[in-house]
Order: sequence, then structure tokens, then C-alpha cells
Amino acid sequence: MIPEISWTILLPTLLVTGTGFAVLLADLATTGPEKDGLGWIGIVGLVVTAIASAALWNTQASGFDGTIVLDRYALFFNVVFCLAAALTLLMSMDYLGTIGLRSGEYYAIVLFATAGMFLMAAANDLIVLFLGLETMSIAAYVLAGIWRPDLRSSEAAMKYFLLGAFATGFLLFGIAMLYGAFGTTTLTTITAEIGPSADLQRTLAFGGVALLIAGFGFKIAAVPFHAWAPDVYEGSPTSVTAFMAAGVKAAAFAAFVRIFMHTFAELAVDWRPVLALLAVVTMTVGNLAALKQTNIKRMLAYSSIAHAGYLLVGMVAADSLGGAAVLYYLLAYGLMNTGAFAVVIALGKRGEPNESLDDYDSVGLRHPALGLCMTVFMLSLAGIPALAGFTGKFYLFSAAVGQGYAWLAIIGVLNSVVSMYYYGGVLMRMFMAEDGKDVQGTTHRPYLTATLIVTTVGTVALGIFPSWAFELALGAFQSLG
Amino acid sequence: MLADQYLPVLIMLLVAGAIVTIMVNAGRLLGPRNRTETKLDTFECGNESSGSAWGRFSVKFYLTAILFIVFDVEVVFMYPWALVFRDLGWFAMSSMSIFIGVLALGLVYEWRKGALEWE
Amino acid sequence: MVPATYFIALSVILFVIGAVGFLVRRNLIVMFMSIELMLNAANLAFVTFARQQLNLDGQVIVFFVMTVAAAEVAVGLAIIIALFRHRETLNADEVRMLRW
Amino acid sequence: MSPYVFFPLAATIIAFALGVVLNRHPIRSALCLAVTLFLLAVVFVFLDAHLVAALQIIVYAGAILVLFLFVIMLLNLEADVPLKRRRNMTLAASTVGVIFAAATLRPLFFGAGELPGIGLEAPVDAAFGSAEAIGHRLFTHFVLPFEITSVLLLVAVLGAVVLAKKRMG
Amino acid sequence: MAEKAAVDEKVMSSTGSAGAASPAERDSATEGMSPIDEIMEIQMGPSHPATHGTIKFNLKLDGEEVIECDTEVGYLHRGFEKMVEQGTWTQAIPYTDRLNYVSPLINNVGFSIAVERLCGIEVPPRCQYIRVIMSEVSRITDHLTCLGMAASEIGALTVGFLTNEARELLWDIVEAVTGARVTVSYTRLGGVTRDLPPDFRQRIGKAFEHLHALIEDCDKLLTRNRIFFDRMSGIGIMSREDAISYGLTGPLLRATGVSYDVRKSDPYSGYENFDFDIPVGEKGDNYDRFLVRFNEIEQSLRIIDQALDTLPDGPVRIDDPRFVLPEKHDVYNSIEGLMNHFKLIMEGAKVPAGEVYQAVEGANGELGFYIVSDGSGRPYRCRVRPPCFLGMAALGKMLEGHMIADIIPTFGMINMIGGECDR
Amino acid sequence: MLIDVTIIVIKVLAVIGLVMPLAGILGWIERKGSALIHDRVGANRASILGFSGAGLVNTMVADPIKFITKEDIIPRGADRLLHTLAPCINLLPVLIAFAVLPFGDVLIVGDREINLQVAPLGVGVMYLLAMMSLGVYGVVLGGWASNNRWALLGGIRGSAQMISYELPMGLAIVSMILTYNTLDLQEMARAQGELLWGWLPAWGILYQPVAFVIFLIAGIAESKRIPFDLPESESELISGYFTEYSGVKHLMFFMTDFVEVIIVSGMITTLFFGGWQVPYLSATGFEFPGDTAIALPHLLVVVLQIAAFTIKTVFFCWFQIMIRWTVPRFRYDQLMQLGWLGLLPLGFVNIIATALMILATQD
Amino acid sequence: MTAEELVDKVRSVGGKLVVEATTPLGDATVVIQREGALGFFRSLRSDTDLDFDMLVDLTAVDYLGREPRFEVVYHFMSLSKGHRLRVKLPVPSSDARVHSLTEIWKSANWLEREAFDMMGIHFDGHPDLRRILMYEEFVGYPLRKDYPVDKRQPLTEERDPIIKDWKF
Repeated sequence: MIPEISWTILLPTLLVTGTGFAVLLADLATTGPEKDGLGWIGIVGLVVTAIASAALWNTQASGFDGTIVLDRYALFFNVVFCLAAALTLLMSMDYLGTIGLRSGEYYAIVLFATAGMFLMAAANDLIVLFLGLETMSIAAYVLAGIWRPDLRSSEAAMKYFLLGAFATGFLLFGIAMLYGAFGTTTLTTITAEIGPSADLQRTLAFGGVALLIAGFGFKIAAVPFHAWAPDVYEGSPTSVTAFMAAGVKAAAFAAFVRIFMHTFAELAVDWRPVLALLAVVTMTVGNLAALKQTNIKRMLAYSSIAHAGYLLVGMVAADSLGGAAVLYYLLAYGLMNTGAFAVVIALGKRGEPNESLDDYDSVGLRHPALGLCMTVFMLSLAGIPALAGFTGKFYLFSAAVGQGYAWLAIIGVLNSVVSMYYYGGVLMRMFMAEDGKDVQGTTHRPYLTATLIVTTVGTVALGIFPSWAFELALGAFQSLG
Repeated sequence: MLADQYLPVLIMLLVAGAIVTIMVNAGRLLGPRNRTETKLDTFECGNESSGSAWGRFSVKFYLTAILFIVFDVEVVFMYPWALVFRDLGWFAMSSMSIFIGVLALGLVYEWRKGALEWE
Repeated sequence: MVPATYFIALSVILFVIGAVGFLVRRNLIVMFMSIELMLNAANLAFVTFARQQLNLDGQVIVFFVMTVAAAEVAVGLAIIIALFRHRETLNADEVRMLRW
Repeated sequence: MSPYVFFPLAATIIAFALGVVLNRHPIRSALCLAVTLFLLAVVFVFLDAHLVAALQIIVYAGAILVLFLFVIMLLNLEADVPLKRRRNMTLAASTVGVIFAAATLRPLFFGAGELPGIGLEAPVDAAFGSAEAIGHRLFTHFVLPFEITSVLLLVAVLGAVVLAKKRMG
Repeated sequence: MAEKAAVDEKVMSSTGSAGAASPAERDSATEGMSPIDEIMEIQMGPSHPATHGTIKFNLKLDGEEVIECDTEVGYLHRGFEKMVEQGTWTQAIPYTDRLNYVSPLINNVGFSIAVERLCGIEVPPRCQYIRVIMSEVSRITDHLTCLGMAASEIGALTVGFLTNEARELLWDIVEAVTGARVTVSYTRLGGVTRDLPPDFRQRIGKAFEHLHALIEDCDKLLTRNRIFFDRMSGIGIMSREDAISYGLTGPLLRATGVSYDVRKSDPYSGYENFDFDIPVGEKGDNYDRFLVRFNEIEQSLRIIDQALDTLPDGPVRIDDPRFVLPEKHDVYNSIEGLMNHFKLIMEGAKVPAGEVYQAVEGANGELGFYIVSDGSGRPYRCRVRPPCFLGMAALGKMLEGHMIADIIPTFGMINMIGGECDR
Repeated sequence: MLIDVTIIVIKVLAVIGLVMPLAGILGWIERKGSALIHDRVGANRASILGFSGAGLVNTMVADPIKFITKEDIIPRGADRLLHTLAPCINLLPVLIAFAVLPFGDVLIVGDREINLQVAPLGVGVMYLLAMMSLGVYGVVLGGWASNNRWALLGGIRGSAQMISYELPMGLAIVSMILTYNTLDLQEMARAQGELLWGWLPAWGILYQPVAFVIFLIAGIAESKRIPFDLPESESELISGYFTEYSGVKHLMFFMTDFVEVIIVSGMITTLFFGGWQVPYLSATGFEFPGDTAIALPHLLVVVLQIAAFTIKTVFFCWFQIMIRWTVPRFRYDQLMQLGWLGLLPLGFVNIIATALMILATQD
Repeated sequence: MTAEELVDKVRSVGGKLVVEATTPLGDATVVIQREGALGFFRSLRSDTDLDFDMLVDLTAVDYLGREPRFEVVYHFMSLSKGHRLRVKLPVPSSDARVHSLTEIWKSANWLEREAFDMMGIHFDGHPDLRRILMYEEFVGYPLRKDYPVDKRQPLTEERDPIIKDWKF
């Protein structure tokens, strides 16, 4: 009757949650404005968690009455989340001081959000998934609004929250439908029960799936559920934006992919066209809207929407290649996007965020190192060969082609071409434009430099040696069984 | 069974509702009605009414309410827990201890951050 | 005896009222209340299915939904307060970036 | 549940739910919501969810809505823009809503087959929906979600304080 | 300090001059916030249960916290100083009853002594002793009122009733001596209206016995009561320097540790003959004020005991027809008496031209009379220095950063008496 | 069926018919009792044909008549609907909360067993809590609907106070649930009929003294009386949330306070002091330790039980009134401090300690 | 220090400002000029021998028919030294203003407001010179000798008719 307690399964989650508690306690114990130490505690904890996850690579288990599993899929995502969170914390240590946000809770909340992501990736029960999602989302709402002096931050939090909660409503109702159809919320049981069945059960299941798509669509910012993304990305503190783009999106995809590509694989015939349509619309709208943006964060937000579209292409493929491609691309996207936001941070300072594209005129000439980093990220996001973004897209599109969705791949490629225009536009401004204003961030920022180095090297390395990471992703996806 | 349990509540509700309604209406019907300008003013210690009171109010009260919500939910989890406690023994004990511990951290946090100070 | 379908229908109607209310109303608090309505519709569905299948999971899930609702309310209203400190309106149209 | 009870009850619930959406003043909306939630608790009783019904009142009516009331009062919310002035949005959203409802309800009532499960007529034993039974399920099968809940609530506490406290000390 | 700065900033900005601090220096958590938010303006008084004596506070509240407290007095202003100028010197004495109507005898004594100084009158020793006794009785009634009201306003209603009962005992004595309970008008130029009743000692002994028991009950109910202590301690703190600068006297000043008492520093009416202590406090908070008043009751009882023990025999008035009305039978039976009576009543006693400032220790502090005479039968100018008026001036300062509930005990401990404050 | 309904109706009317006059009598106890404490006379004016009943006529007859015939004023600018609704919402939940309080064991008439409890709810004590938690509405709405600053301040204060003390109250109840292992109040009352070591009635107070203290304090705070009368603290907020109420609506707010006192006393009695249990009284009569037994007829036993419940309840009502006339009022921050940093952690610790004790004794 | 010594000391501190220094009935009294009086008051406070730390009372006397018509009268006390001093400051009716002492003694705030309210003396540099005992709408200065004692200035009128058509 009493469920078996398996500490191994929970170990990564426990580690990251424990780090969160440690940071919180440390924050309560310290009184001064200096909060860098908290960031370090967090980073150390995340690194330990990542190592622990890697060490558990060969474990495959489920526990707590089957509500949670530990498989390579979850572990792979754990590493991605750790990376995103650690990079966020690293750059925050410089960034928060710049904007005058001396809040120790920030670090703790990032860690709790990460814990929520872990649960989403490892959930084998819709309720665990739901609670993990909510833990992450609520933490993200708070993070978006944490810079209270800034009106945009509060508005971003408001918008993110309202639409997020709205999406939660859909998700929850979807779960209710699925519960009604299958009498359980455990994914493995649902997988077993799914198949030819009474009509009303199938209707309920359809309703549930549709509502889940809507719910996840909000979280991954797929068109037409994307309305919040640009405002929230623009308004939130930049480090939080990076975390949302790299972490939150990956977590949403982690759950999305597990449920649809594994649990509901039987129903793929039904949801594939829907996702394909979503992918097309998302890519296109995202890229086109990004073209006319004048604010770098908004531009990256639309670019992020477009990337959600690319990722959906991988899901449409609905086979292990597609799944692995999604995993791989999420890792790559996390690196390069975080890097891009780090550059944005590097150029801003207190009271002068320098987020308009005009501010980027001739920056590359004045700050060659930053310019180089930005070049790598922009090119990678655009999908220029030899960088991580390219290989990711290559895997995604080839998986789609392999499953007979060549038209989808073509649309994806066309979209990539469109995207080169605005990514390139930034680079043009940075290196070609003249007489820009002398944009300069605060000078001495070691943590930010470290972030840039890690992300740049990672982007390049993933691009040059993609197969190793892809093998891992493939292994991870195949562990779903 | 349902009727056993809840019919009395319904009857109680009806009777109490009737009493309340009668009381409110008795006041309206039996009381005099001599309304004057001053009488209809809101009471502001003898000063002329200075407009609507529906203004904004300190957030401190609101923080209390938030705290209440969170801990109310916590207490709510404890009722079923207390009933199954004897059956589940140490397992229930430890799971609730963790739960309380985490939220106690929240309480400590509130306290340290001054959200529990009303000065 | 009313079959479970009717309860589900009620739940769906409540859900739709909540969703439409969210879309048509401009007052942030009322929008928020509409979301609560949606969550409650889901709760009704859970409880109905639990009774329908004689399976207590649905009722336990309602526990969690309430918890989530409580947490959302706490944070959401905190955000509303933070926003309200900047500008004295809760009209979504007047919040600059909140047009959709 | 007898239809003579169900339909009036359902109609009242829907009426008050509409009241939440249609009332111009937020405080009236909140009170309508309170009534809706209270009546839902009654429905829960009919569905043999006794503990949940009590919780519905304690948590929703007694705590969550009080917080709503608090905020409405604290912020002195003025009445909202009348829906008339937003006719297009109202029409569009209502249409979508009606379509959605119709799409869902049609198979429910006219589709073939039955809802999975035993049905509401089936007798239940007295323990169903009681605190003991729910407690057993909650603290065995759902013990992990239960623990996650604590972290979720902790995040909520942190967030609320971070966002709403005037001066962080 | 930071707290205060933030408050200042808020107040400043709300009046239009936005804070000049550079963004970098301001606390990030408050920066950009609308500065006036959540301030509720509310008027407390004049018709409010706590503002006995009729007074009004214009409050700015942040939740429960008082941001600003502007005190408005004057609701009981009756033009005392103007009225005194209209009548003879003797006719002024009933007006002084209405100054601090809880301890009217002290006012009578103060006014009389001031005028007597102008006239160069030395009153007989028995009269001096009687004045001392009655002043101290009055002081006790005043302190009992103050403590009882303050306690009942913070919810300890029982104490309020007990002190009222104790006060009734004393007013019975006052009635026996003066013929009235509140509007006593007991003193005259050169003496008092009548001698003590013959059974005065027994009466006062009996009353004091009962009084002691009641005070002990109050002591038990309050002094060590945790809630009461928390409500009073640390509230309304006044530093010694501030208290002096605000011109506080009496228990308010003594609570800050300054051992200043007119009865010791400028003894009048023979106070130098008595042995008593001046209770002082340490922190200058409400609790100290409470204790000072409480202990002063003991000291007053001591003085009364000594005065009764050493009460000299003799007349209670001087024998000077220029100032003192003749005996009734003289008025009826002798022409001199009749004429003297007529002159004193119609023209008033002729007080030599000049000015004098005479302070006595009122229940609330230094009660001063600054009197200017132009030599006619009426006062030219009679200024009263009301101790609680200055106490009220300091109320805003005392309440800085406290909560709305703290207004009540702080105001209560100042013991504003409308008649004295507003005159 | 019909007879069942009739029995229920009779029980309902009996309970309400007992509670409402009891509220009036409490008013009398309050006035006369405080007069006793203060050495004064107290209510003595109103009389019927020269009969004043030591002031009872005042509180039971004259006061209601006066309140009802007073003008019912709704101030300009107030929310008229809510202004009228608020006192109703305030009074209603506390009245119907009595449904689950058992006031006696089973009454056997013929072959019919009548449970002396209006509604034998399975979730019993949670129903009570739910009703108590609804009490906030009346306060908050009354304060807000008046459109008066003092009322608003009182309303907000009151609601903050009530919700704050609901938590410790809930925690105290959780420890009682742990002790009795049931939610049903009737079963709790029955469980207290046992004897500890053969001679000591096993009342809840013996097992849970800390919970009793928490519950008592929280209960007084819930009924908003001194030292917790901050919402209406006369000298600060005039009358708090019902400043703008006159006539019978004022009476309703007033009554609610007394009814709350009664229900808190009833809960204290049921949870901690044996409910309707008379020491050593079983269903057949007294059974004293040492094998002395006095057989009693069934009806007398039931009457004794009901009397025991009533007396205990009235005793705790009186106890609360005593407290009210003895101590000063808290300040808002002290109140919150006590609730959040005093009672709440104490409640948690008590629960953990109770649980550990149970575990230790179970094995 | 006796009153005579005190007066001498004050005269030496005040110099030319002190017009007259006497000790009527034992009260040390000085009369000073208005110009430069603020400095004199400052030195009363700061002089270590005088150390007048408390402004006990401040009032004004209206000598109608005499010029200068008004006399502002200050009573000081030194708690540390235990002596008292009366300072009188004649001001003409055409220009009834003196400088405020609020910056030196906080008690001056309300006392000056009262003197302004009652006598119409203006205090330059006072932070908040409003009526204090009389109401805002009051016209004139009641304690002046030329203000008739029986003059009435009622503030409110009888009002409050019953509203007939009040809808419930």
C-alpha cells in the first residue's frame, strides 16, 4: 500500500531543490547587499546535479507508484535544464547588479523553476506533470516581474501570468478529459489502454489531446497561442528572458514530446496534421514578424517563436530521429540563444538598456570581441553551416523528410532563409553601420564574460562535432521505449 | 445517507435564512424613516464627508491574506492526513514532516523579510 | 436519475463561460476570476468522472487543483498589486503592452 | 441526483457564472463567483465528494475569494468598460465559445457509446469520498505530487513577497 | 533611519517636489513606485470615542501606520482669557475651575497665588496647608482620570470603572470641603472660602483606605499585565532634549528622567515644608508616563498625610478689607461692612499695577498664570500657560512611525483636558 | 420519512431556539457580570409591570424592541445591496454551524434512535471550519459597503485577524483529529466517555492541553472580542466595520458576536471537555470507579447529558466574558505576531509532537 | 544666581538690544528691541551661563492706546540652572510682526500660532502659521482690546430638513 520510495529517481530533483533551499537559507542568513555568493551556491548545485544526472545515465526506473520515471530522456533534459539555469545564474550575477536588483530570492526562484522542469521531464503522471509545470510557471511569472521598479517588467509578468493561467485552464481541462477517458492520469497506464475503444471514450481522449495541444501551445509560444511572448520577452529582465527561452521552452517541449510522441503515439495519425499546421503557421508568423522589429529582445522573441515552429517540425516527424532532433535542437538553441541574450546584457547598463536595434550600430567595430560572439550566435540561429543551429535544423528537417513531410521541411528551409535577413541585419548594423552612439555596458563583468565564452564555445563545438550530442539525444529519446 | 446527513443542514439553512430575512425586513418595516442630509452622510467623526472611502489600502493586509491562503491549503492537507496517520505510520509522518518543513521555511522567510511585521 | 453526461455538460458550459469571459472582459481581476471559473469547471469534471468510475483519483486531483489555484492567486494578485503601483488602472487596454 | 434538483441547480450555477462575467463591478463579480463556488460544493456533495465539498468552501470560498475581495477593495477597482463598446471582441469570443461548447456537447449527448465507468446510479460504499479514503489515496499513490505541492506553495510565498512587499528589508 | 527617509521621501513627493535623490542611490525596491500609493487620509475626531476633550487628528495612514498626524485643537475654546478681562478679580476664579475641570482646585490655587503675589499678600499658614491638601486631592483625581481613561480606551474597561469609583470617593471629600464636586471655586484672594469640615480627618482616612484598595486592584490589573505593557512600552518615546524643547512639563517631562517639579524648584504655598519624592522615568515612553503618574498618586497621599499631621490652627483668610469680603453679619449689621462689600463686589479688589508670572504644578505640568494688572478692579490681561497644550503640540512628534492604535494611549497619557488646552 | 423530517425540524428549531435566546442572555451576563466586576448596578431600567428580572427584561425584551424600531440608515454613497446583505452573511453561517454540534447522545423513543445532533455529517468538524471561514465575508463586506474609512479599516482589520486565527484553530483541530481519529464530532464526544486509569474521564483537555490553549485564543479572536476586538475597537475605529449600521442590522452584527461566542464555547466543550459527557455517567446510569453504580432511567440520562452540554457551554461563554472585562486590547501588530509567530508554529509543533506520541505508543 | 545678577548677565549678553532690565516682584524681566532680537534669543539658548533650554510660555499683551501697542512676552526657564527670565518685545500695531523662534525652541510653534490667532502678531519664519484655537473662517483677533466681547461669528446654520422622496 505504501509506495516504494526510490531516492535514485528523485535524486536530480532533490539536488536542485535542495540547492534552492540552501540558497534561500543563505539569503536569509546574509544581510548585506552582496548576493553573488548565492549565485555561486546555485551554480555549484546545478553542476553537481548535472554530474549526478550524467552518472545515472544507465538507470531506468519508475517509482512512487509509477508517478515518476527516471530514464535517459529525463536525464538528457536534466542536463539541458542545468545548463540553462547555470548560465542564467552566471550572467545574472553581473546583470542584477547592473539594474540594481539585489534580491536573493531571484536565485532561489530560478532553482525552484528548474526543479519544476525536472519534474516535467520525468513525470509519468499527468498530475506530476501539471504540478511541475505550475511550479515552473509560477516561478517564471515571478521572475518576469521581479524587477518591480520597471513598469515593463510588471506588465510582462501580468501578461505572462494571465495567459499562462489561461493556458493552465486548458491544460487542466484536457487532463480532466483524459482522466475521464482512461480513469487514470498515469501515462504508462494510458498508453496501455489507448487504442480502439468505445466511441465516447475516444471522443474524450480527442478532446483531451486537443486541449493539451492548446495548453502546451501557449507554453511553447506556438502561433496562435504566442501573443504573450514578444511582450514578455521584452519586458522581463534580460537574464530571465534568456532563461525562459532556453529553459522554460525546453521544459514545455520535454513534456510535450513525452506525452505526444510516446504516450499518444497511437493517436499520431490524429495529431500530426494539427501539429504540422501549427508548425507552418508558427514558423512563418514568427519569422515575418521578426523582420520588422526594432527592439533586439522583441526580435529574439519572434525568432524564438519561429524556432518553436522548427521544433514542431521534428515532432511532426514522430519517430525517434525526429524526437532526437528536437532534443538536440533544444540543447543547441539553449546555448546560442542564451549567448545572444548575454550579448544584449553586455551592451546595456543601468538606466540605459540599449535594446533598440539602432543602438547596435557599429558596435562590432568598437567591441570586436562582443561582435564576434554575436556573429556566432546570429549565424547559428539563422542556421549557417558549421554552427550548432545548422546541424539542429538539419536533423529536424531531414527527420521530417524521412517521414514524408518534405513540404514541411521546404517551408522550414524557406523560413530559415527569411530569418537570415533579420539575423544578418543585426550583424550588418554591428559591423557596417557608422556613427552609432557609443554604446558601452559596465566595463568589468567577469561572470558575463564567462557566460559568453561558454556559450560561444558550446555553439561552435556543437556545430563542429554534432554527432556525439546527437547520439546522446537519440539514446535519450529511445529510452522512452 | 445523503438525506440523513445533509437534509438537516438544508433545513437549518432554511430556518436560519428565514430568521435573518425576517430580521432585516422587520427593521425596514418597523423603523421610522426620517432621512436628512446629515444623517445620510457617512460618519467621519463629525466632519463633512470627504468623499468615497473606496481608496487604496496598504498592501500589508494583503500580504497577510496571501500567507493565509498558502497556509490554509497546508492545513487542509492535514485533515485527511490526521485520519490516515495511524494506518500509514512513519510514512505519513515523514511525508508530512517534509511538507511542513518546506512551508516552515516559507514562514521563516516571511518573518525574516519583514512580511510579518506590521510596524 | 441524471447521468454523468449532464454534469460534464455543466462543466463544459462553465469552462466556456470562463474562457469567453477571459477574452471579453478587460478588467484584470475579472479576467482572473474567469480563470478560476475554468479551473472549477475542471474540478467538476474530475469529481464527476471520479464518481462515474468509482475512482478516488479525481477527488484527490481536485486537492491539487485547489492548491495550484491558491498559489496562482497569491502570485497573480501580487503581480496585479505590483502593476497597480505603477499605474492606477486595471483596465487591460490601458496597460500599454497588454493589447491582444 | 434527481433531475428536479439538478436542473434548477445547474441553471442557478450557470446564471451566477454568467454573473461573474457580465457584472460590471468586480466586487459583484466576486460575489457571484462565491455563490457559484458554493453551489458547486453542493453539486460535489451529490457526487459523493464530501471532503472535496468541504474543501471547496474552506479553500475557495473561505480563502481564495477573500483574497480577491481584498485586492478589489484595496485597489478600488472602478467598473469595467461595458461589453457593448467591445462588441466585436465579445461577438467573436462568444461565437468561438459556443462553437467549442457545441462541439464538445454534441458527442456527449448525441454521440454513440457511454462514458467509461460504472455510472452514477451505481451504489457507493459509505467511505467513498470520505476523508479517510481520500487520505489513503493522497498519501500513498499521490504522495509525490503532495510533496511537490509544498515546493509550489513555497514558490508562491516567495513570489508574493517579492512582488508585493513594499520595502524589502 | 532608512525607514524615516523613505517616509520623508514619500511625503515630499506627494506634495509635488519629487525626490531629488539620484536613481542610483534610491532603494531599488521602491524606485519607480508611485510615491503616494496606499496612503489613506482619515480624520479622527472631533466626534470620536477616543478624542474626549474634543480634538481632531488629521491622519495620513499607511495601513495601520501613522505617517503624519496633524493635531487640531480649539474645539472647546471659550475665550477664557477674554472673559477674565471682563469681570473683577474674584469673578475670575470660577472661570479657572473650568480650565482643567478634573483638578479645578489647583487652578484656583494657582490663580489666587498669582494675584496675591501682585498684591503682596501673605496668606495664613492654615490656609496654605489647606490649599496644599486640596491641590493634592485634585492631583489624585486628575491622575486617576487620566490612567482610568487611558486604560479603558485600550480596552481595560474595568480599570476605568475602578478609577472612576476611586475618584468619586475623592470628589465626595471635595464636596464636603467646598460644597461642590467639580466647579469648586474654593479659593479667594487672601484665603479660601471656608475651613475644612470638623470630621475631615475621619472622612479622608476612610476614603483613603478604600482608595488604596482600588489603586491596588488597578495596579494588579495593569502594571504587570503583558498586553498592557506591550501596548505602552516603547510607544510615544520622547527624548529628554526634545521634551525640553517642546516645553513639556509635569509627568511628560519627568517620564524622560528630568526631575523637574514646580513644587520643588519654585515652591509655593508652603510645599517646601513637605517631604516627598519626584518620581521619574527612564525612556520617556507611555509606560514611564503611566508609572510616573501612578507613583505620583502615592506621593500626593504622602503629602496629604504630612499636611494633616501638621495642620496648623488659625484663620483661613487674611484679615484685609481691601481684598477679602467682610463676614455676612458685618455686611448686614455695619455700614463699613456694607460699603466694603459693595465696593469689592461692584468695583473689585484693587490690585496694584504690575505683572507677574506664577507657576504651580498642575496635574499635567507647569500651570502658569501671567497676569497684567493696570491697577483697576479688573484684570488687564490674564494669560494661562496650559501644560497639556504644549503636550498636544508634541503629540505628532511622539507618534512618528507608530500605529493608529498607539494614538490612543499616547493621547491618553498626555491627558489633554479640553478646558485647559483650549481655554 | 415524514416523521424523520419532523424530528429534524424539531431538532433544528430546538437548537436555534436555544441559541438565539442564549445570545440575548449572554448580553445580560455581559452587562450584569461586568457591573458586578465594576461595583456598579448594571442594566436595571426596563421592566414589565415592575418586573425587571435583574436586568433580563432589558436585554431580552427592551433591547430587541428598541433595535427593531430604530431607523435603518444606509448612508449615501454606500453599496445598498451589500450593505443590507453583509449582516445577513455575517449571521447566517454561524447559525447553521450549530448543525453539527452534538448536544447529547442517542435518545431512544420507542424503537427509534434519535441522534441528538442536528446533522451527523461525516466531515463534521470540517463543516464547522467551513462555516467559520465564511464569517469573514460579513465583516469584509460590511466594512466595504459602508463607504466609510473607519468601517473599511475595521473590515480589513477584522478579516485579516479572522483569517489569521483560522489557521491556529485549524491546527488545533487537526491535533484533535489525530487524537480521536475521526472527523465526526459525535464520535469525538463519545470517545471522551472513556476513563483513563479507571477513574479519570478521558476528556480532550488531558490529551491536548496545548491545543486547548491555541483553540481558546483563536476562538476568542474569531469572535472578535477583547483582547481581540480590533475590528471594532471602539476607541480607535469607532465601531469598526459596523460603524454605519443602525437598527436591526446593527443588532445582527452584535448578535453574531455573541453567537460566535456560543459556538466557540460549544466547540471547546465538544472537543476538549467531553461534550455532553457527564463524568461516570453511561447510558444506563452512573458507574463510579470502585464498582458503585446508580441506575438511572434513559430519559433522565439524556436530560443530564443535554444539561451537561449546556452548562459547560455557558461556563465557557462566561469565561470568555470574564476575559473580556479583564485585559486590554492588543495592538494590530501584536495580534498578528501572536497569531503568526506564536500560535501557528506552536500548532505545528503540537501536531508533530502528537503524531510522534501516537507513533511511540502504537508500536 | 539671583534675579538681579541674572538681569545683569542678560544685559551684558544682549548689549544694546536690552532696553530695560528690571526685577518686578522678583521676576527677572528685560525689554528688548525687535531688530536683531533673533540673535539675542539664540544667545539666550547657547550662552552656557544662561542656558535657557525651555521656552515656557509665549504670549502677547495688547496695550491699546499706547504705541508700540503690542508686547510679545516670552517666559524662559533654564532647567539646568533653575532660573527664569521674562523677555518683553514691544511691537507697533502698524507692523505687528516678530521673528519666529521655532528653530530654537520647538514649543514656540504652537505658542506662536496661538499668539497669532488671538492677537494677530505675525511670526516671520514660522513653518505653519495658521489659526489654532479659532476656526479658519474666523475674522479678527479676539484677544485684542478692540475686539468686542459680545461679537458673534456663528459658523453653521440650522439645516437638515427631512428628505421626503428618499427611495429605499
